[in-house]
Amino acid sequence: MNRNQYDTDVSTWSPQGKLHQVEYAMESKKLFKVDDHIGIGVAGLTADARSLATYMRTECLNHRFQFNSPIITGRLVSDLADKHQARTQASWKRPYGVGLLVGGFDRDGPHLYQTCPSGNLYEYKAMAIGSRAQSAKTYMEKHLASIESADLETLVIHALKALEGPANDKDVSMENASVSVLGKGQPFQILEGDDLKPFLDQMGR
Amino acid sequence: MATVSQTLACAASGADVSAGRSAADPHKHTTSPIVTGTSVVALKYKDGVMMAADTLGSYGSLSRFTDLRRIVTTGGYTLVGADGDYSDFQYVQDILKELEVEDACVADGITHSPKEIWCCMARILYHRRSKMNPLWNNLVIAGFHEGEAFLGTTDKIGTSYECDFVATGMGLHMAMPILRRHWKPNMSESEARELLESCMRTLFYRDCRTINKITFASATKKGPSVDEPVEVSTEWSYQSFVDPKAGSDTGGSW
Amino acid sequence: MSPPGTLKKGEVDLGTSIMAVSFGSGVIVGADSRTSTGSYIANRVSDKLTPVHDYVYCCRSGSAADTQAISDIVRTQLGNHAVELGRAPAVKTAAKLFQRYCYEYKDRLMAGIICAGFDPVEGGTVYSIPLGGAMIKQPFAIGGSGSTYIYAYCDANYRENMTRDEAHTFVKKALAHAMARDGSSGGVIRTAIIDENGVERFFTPGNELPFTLQ
Amino acid sequence: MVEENRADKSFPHVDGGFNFENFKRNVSFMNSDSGIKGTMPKAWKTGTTIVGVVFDGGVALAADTRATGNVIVDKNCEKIHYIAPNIYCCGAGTAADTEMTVSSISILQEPLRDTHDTGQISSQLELLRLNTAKSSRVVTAMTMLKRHLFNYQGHVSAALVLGGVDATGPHLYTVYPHGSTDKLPYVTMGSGSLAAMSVFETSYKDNLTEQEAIDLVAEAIKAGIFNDLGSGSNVDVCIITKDKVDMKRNFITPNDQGPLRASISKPATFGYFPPGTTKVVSTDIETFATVTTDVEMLEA
Amino acid sequence: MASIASSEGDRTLDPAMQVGGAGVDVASSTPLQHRFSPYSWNGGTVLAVAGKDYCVVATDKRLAEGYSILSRKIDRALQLTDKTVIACGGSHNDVEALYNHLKLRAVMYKYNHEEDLSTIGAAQLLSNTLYYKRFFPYYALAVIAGLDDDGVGYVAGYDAVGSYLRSRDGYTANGSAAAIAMPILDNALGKVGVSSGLDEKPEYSIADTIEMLKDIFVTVGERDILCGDAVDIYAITATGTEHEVFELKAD
Amino acid sequence: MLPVEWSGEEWTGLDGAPGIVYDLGCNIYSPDGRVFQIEYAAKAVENSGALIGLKCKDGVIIGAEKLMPSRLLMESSGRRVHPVGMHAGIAFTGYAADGRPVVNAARQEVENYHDYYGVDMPPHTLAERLGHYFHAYTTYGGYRPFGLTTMVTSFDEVTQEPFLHMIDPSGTQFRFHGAAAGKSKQAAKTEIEKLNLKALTCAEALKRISLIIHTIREEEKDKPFVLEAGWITADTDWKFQLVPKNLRDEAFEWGKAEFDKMDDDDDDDED
Repeated sequence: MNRNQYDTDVSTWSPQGKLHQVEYAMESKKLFKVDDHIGIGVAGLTADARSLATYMRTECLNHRFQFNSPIITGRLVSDLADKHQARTQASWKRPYGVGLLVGGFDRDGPHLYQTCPSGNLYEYKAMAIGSRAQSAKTYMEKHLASIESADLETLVIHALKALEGPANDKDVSMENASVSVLGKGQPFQILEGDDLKPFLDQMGR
Repeated sequence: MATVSQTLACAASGADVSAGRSAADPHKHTTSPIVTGTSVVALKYKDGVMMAADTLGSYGSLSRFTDLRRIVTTGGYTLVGADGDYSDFQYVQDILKELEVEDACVADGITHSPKEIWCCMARILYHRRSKMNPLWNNLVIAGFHEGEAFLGTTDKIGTSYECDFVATGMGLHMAMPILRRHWKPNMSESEARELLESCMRTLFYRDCRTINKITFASATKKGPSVDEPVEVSTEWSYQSFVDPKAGSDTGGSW
Repeated sequence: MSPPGTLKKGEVDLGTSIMAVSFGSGVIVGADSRTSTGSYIANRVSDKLTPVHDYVYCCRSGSAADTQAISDIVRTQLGNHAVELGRAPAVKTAAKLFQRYCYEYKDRLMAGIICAGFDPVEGGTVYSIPLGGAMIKQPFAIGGSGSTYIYAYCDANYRENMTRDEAHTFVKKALAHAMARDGSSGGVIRTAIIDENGVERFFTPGNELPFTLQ
Repeated sequence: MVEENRADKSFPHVDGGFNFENFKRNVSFMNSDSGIKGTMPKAWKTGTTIVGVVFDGGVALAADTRATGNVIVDKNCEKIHYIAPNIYCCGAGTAADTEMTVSSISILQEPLRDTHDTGQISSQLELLRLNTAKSSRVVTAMTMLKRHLFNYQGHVSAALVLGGVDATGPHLYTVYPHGSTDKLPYVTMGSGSLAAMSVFETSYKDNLTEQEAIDLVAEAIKAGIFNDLGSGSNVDVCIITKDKVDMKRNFITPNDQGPLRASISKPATFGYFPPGTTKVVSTDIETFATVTTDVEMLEA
Repeated sequence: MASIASSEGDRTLDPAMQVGGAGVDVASSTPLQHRFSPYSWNGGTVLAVAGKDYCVVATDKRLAEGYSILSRKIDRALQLTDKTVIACGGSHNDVEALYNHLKLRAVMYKYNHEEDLSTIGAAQLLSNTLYYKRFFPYYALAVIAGLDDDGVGYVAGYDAVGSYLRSRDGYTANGSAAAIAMPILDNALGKVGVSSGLDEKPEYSIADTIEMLKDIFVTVGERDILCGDAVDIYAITATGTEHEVFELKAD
Repeated sequence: MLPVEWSGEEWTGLDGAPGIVYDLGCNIYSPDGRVFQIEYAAKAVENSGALIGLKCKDGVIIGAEKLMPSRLLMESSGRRVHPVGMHAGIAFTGYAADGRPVVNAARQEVENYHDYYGVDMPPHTLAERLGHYFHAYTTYGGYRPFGLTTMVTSFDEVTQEPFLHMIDPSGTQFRFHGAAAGKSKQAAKTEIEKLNLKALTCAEALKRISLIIHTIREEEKDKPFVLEAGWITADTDWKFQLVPKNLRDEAFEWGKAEFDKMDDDDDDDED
């Protein structure tokens, strides 16, 4: 997309009515740390996502304060989905314009949840949301068996490949991708830029 | 009753415990225990944790209630024992029940670990002391979870710590020395039981607020359980106990 | 200073169940054996039955220090009195001496005493000298913090003209009940039977009491 | 009646005994809002665990060795006091009270002599022995102590373990500050008494041998040392049998700092005051007198 | 007899205050009764020394109450960030509550600023947190130790309501044995107010400082009954924080 | 969701034709006295998986058909059956996101009741309270009704039996021996009526429910679903329990096999 003329500062509207600087900033922030054992990826209105991320972080901190232990991801996302739902049942509210992928590692293992603006909540083995989600899902459905048994390194590569889609219609690069990981003994961490190099190398990108 | 989360939300914000408002309002709260239980003693051993307490509820010096259970199980892993005011302990039990029901309702197969319950109790007791409306108990929280024994305690002002063995109330003065002398890691069940009995016997000898009717409880990989009360053996037949003036005629009485 | 009628700080308390019963030919005195400071039992086998003469005992309740001092004084005076008298003093005399001190120093002492014994004139006799220093003759007397729990029991179970054994059982059972309910009483039961033949002492160990809480 | 009441107010009625007006005065000082509040001098306490046990043929006494004021004022004090050649006494409570109380009955010197009662106490044990040519009895010492303490109505804060062997055998007593006494086969006193008692209640048995008794009292003191902060440092033991007294000063030293210190390799300059640390401001030497020494040999 | 019985219930349940000897306090005659105090005095001694590129803070592990030892192995220090450690004596319930609050704030700070709270920032935060409860204070006698923005050792001591001062000479003490430890530190490290050899105080290495603090703890442990059992020692340098436990005597 | 939109001047149907405005909120009755919003909410339920509740000889069981639209979904995802107390559970079908607030409300009610009265909330009270809760959302213009039909089972300490209630989006609640909701509920009811509930145990009923669900979803039998269930029986000590996975799987397979058999028979008949 040609948007370069209009993206030098935050106060310039593009002809399409966009604030590119703001959008870039948002793009660079699709992954949020919520706690050492929970991270989220968002698709939709970033402002809503931030507000929900703050809510989740506060809940995590409160839980640590109360119980000195990590919150159970499933219980947190259930409350989160309730927040979504409450916005759909009263005429003076608008639904949250954001869907979240929530990854968490609990005492019973890893979990991946998706929340929707509707308040629906799902737990997945693998999932993608956002504008190019369908091709990623197609990829993941195809490689589900391998994903389910993958080690972390393979999993990262699967994630990157899923971003590209089954037809490899768009290359991922150090510039346009970031991956967050968490798990047993692995606090939430974002891999981006050079961190991704070994994986991209392995993929031959 | 405020829910656990409500109670703790206040504690987390720290907001309502700030100023002298609550501190300057002493007449509203009961700040002395009425029906009281005495020492709780607990220790870690090879298979988990073992705990003991007698069943007396004292009313001042009156031995009023003779079958109060001061050790309860909660969740899938945990024992909670309490000394001090029994009504406050019942309130604590309500809170524990609430946590239990919460876990059961979520039904994700996860229940609060002993350590979480200990931490939660410490927060609640600290929060209440900050409102100058304490729960007048020492709580001993013990459990066995994910292959590990846990033992922790908190007092009525929220002083909390983990330990290998613990004794509250008079037990702090009389059972702790025994435990410090004889406790060792990985004791067998019978050794642990014998050591606890020795503590409870000594407390029965020397604490005015005991009766010889003692509940033993344990938390192991099989889960927590509380036994029916039993009596411990006692010794009264030392020669000079039987005849205080044996071996001498002092002329006086002493 | 501590208000009168209460223990001074750190003072040792006989917090106690004591009892005396007269039967036809003598008296039985009994006591628990617990001495406490606060809720700590400083002595679990104390002897609260104190002889003041050959046929007269006192049972002590209240401050250990005060009652030991009083009984020492009374024993001394009674001894002197007996020498002067040339025969055993009357139980009433012993009780009177106790009353003298308990009454005169009522604002400084914490002593509740039962004085009981045998003399040829009155036979087995029981006097109660409660806090304040009154002196009241009774067929049987109970005292100490534990006694409040057994008034009804004793009223229901005391009979005149009990045999020696009946009276002994009565004393032990009553004390066991008091010890069961009173946190300041406990340990063993010490009893003594005083009659014209002298004093015979008995010991009921703490694990063989006729009643414990279940 | 009215007359009498007025008289009572003007002249506090004291009918014999001691006068504790100064005690009341001190309390009012402590509680008043004047400058003295809370500033009364603090007496040294002996914090203390003291114990005794009767064994076959004798008595074993033991004590810790910590004395505490605002800080630990003595790390190795002596709490087992001589009363008579066959009687010793361990003291707990206010250090001055225990020392003076014990010495006042044990030797001729009478630190507590005053108009009230030292006339009675002056017939001390030593004098008694001189008078009677008989060795002292434990019950005598006990009675003197309890009379003395009862007279002072608890204000003399001495809590004692008294033990000895006399013609009638071994005897062991506790004496409380208010003047009550207990005679028992095993006793403990002081702030560590509960810890020490827990040892006796779990390990005592009748007819102990001398060695068992020594081990038992040492263990009881150790329980005090390691569980009661008022007690600490070392274990003193005193064994009294019919014919002899064996005072085992520092029988156990479980808190030796040597190894701890040795494990530290502190810098050489630390803890060292170099000459000149205290600055010499000026120097002025004046000769007052000259002393000479002349040695003169005497002829043999 | 009734008064004998009734006098029972009113008296304190704390036997240590009653048993002959230590419990007998001649100077006081306040009636014994239950009175609720939200505070306890659990001891705790904290010493901290700052060097030109390091900081060492040490605190003992004994949790005491009255004459009793509740625990011989509690943690009194909070590692707030990689280069900031806080340690407090005082009422342990308040100390822990304070730590929990600070931990929460440090995490929130990192979310909002995407970097760790600096030592100087933490020092101010601690002060504000303490003062926030000015009229129901945290009974926490705090010391903060770390590296400042230039990587220089930073130590500061606090009172319970948030007054604090960065030590000019680079050492401070707080808590139970502070009064007897401070002169030792003055002698070893003090440059201000010592009459001679002002410029001759040696620069100790981090290793020497650790040993020195051990020695001071052994020393004050001989005179302060609340100080003992073991010491947690945290040595903070630019590369991170190292933790060591040093045993003390247990009496 | 709404079948109309605001054109700026007037309400129009989605097709641009003049719209009916009686169905925009709960605070508007249609001329023939209906509240369309409630009926629309009921529609949401009728489009969802089946829910079957049975009061059997030894307890109450509720089974649910949970559709699995994606291979990537975890089987445990989007549970339809929830405990709301030790002695009570609810299950719902319809607009799934609406389920959780109802579950939370039920839990709160149960907990508060126990806190206040010291005994478990009786079944009819729980059903009534939930009915009120549903109903409240049908009486304000600003809210929409819950798109749910909910079954409630809980144990009554007094009569010593578990109850089965069903609540529809209007808040109407009745007690049932057997109840069905969701897609093909009529067919399910017909099947339920064939059962002898007085003789049936919950364990057997679990299989029957499986069979009924397999039977009534013939049309879409290729769409994968999960059988979820919860029960209160003598065997669970009258506590509400989610039926363990192994039993559900077993029942699922049994139902499937029986259905295939019947299907084959039907085919045979046709031949």
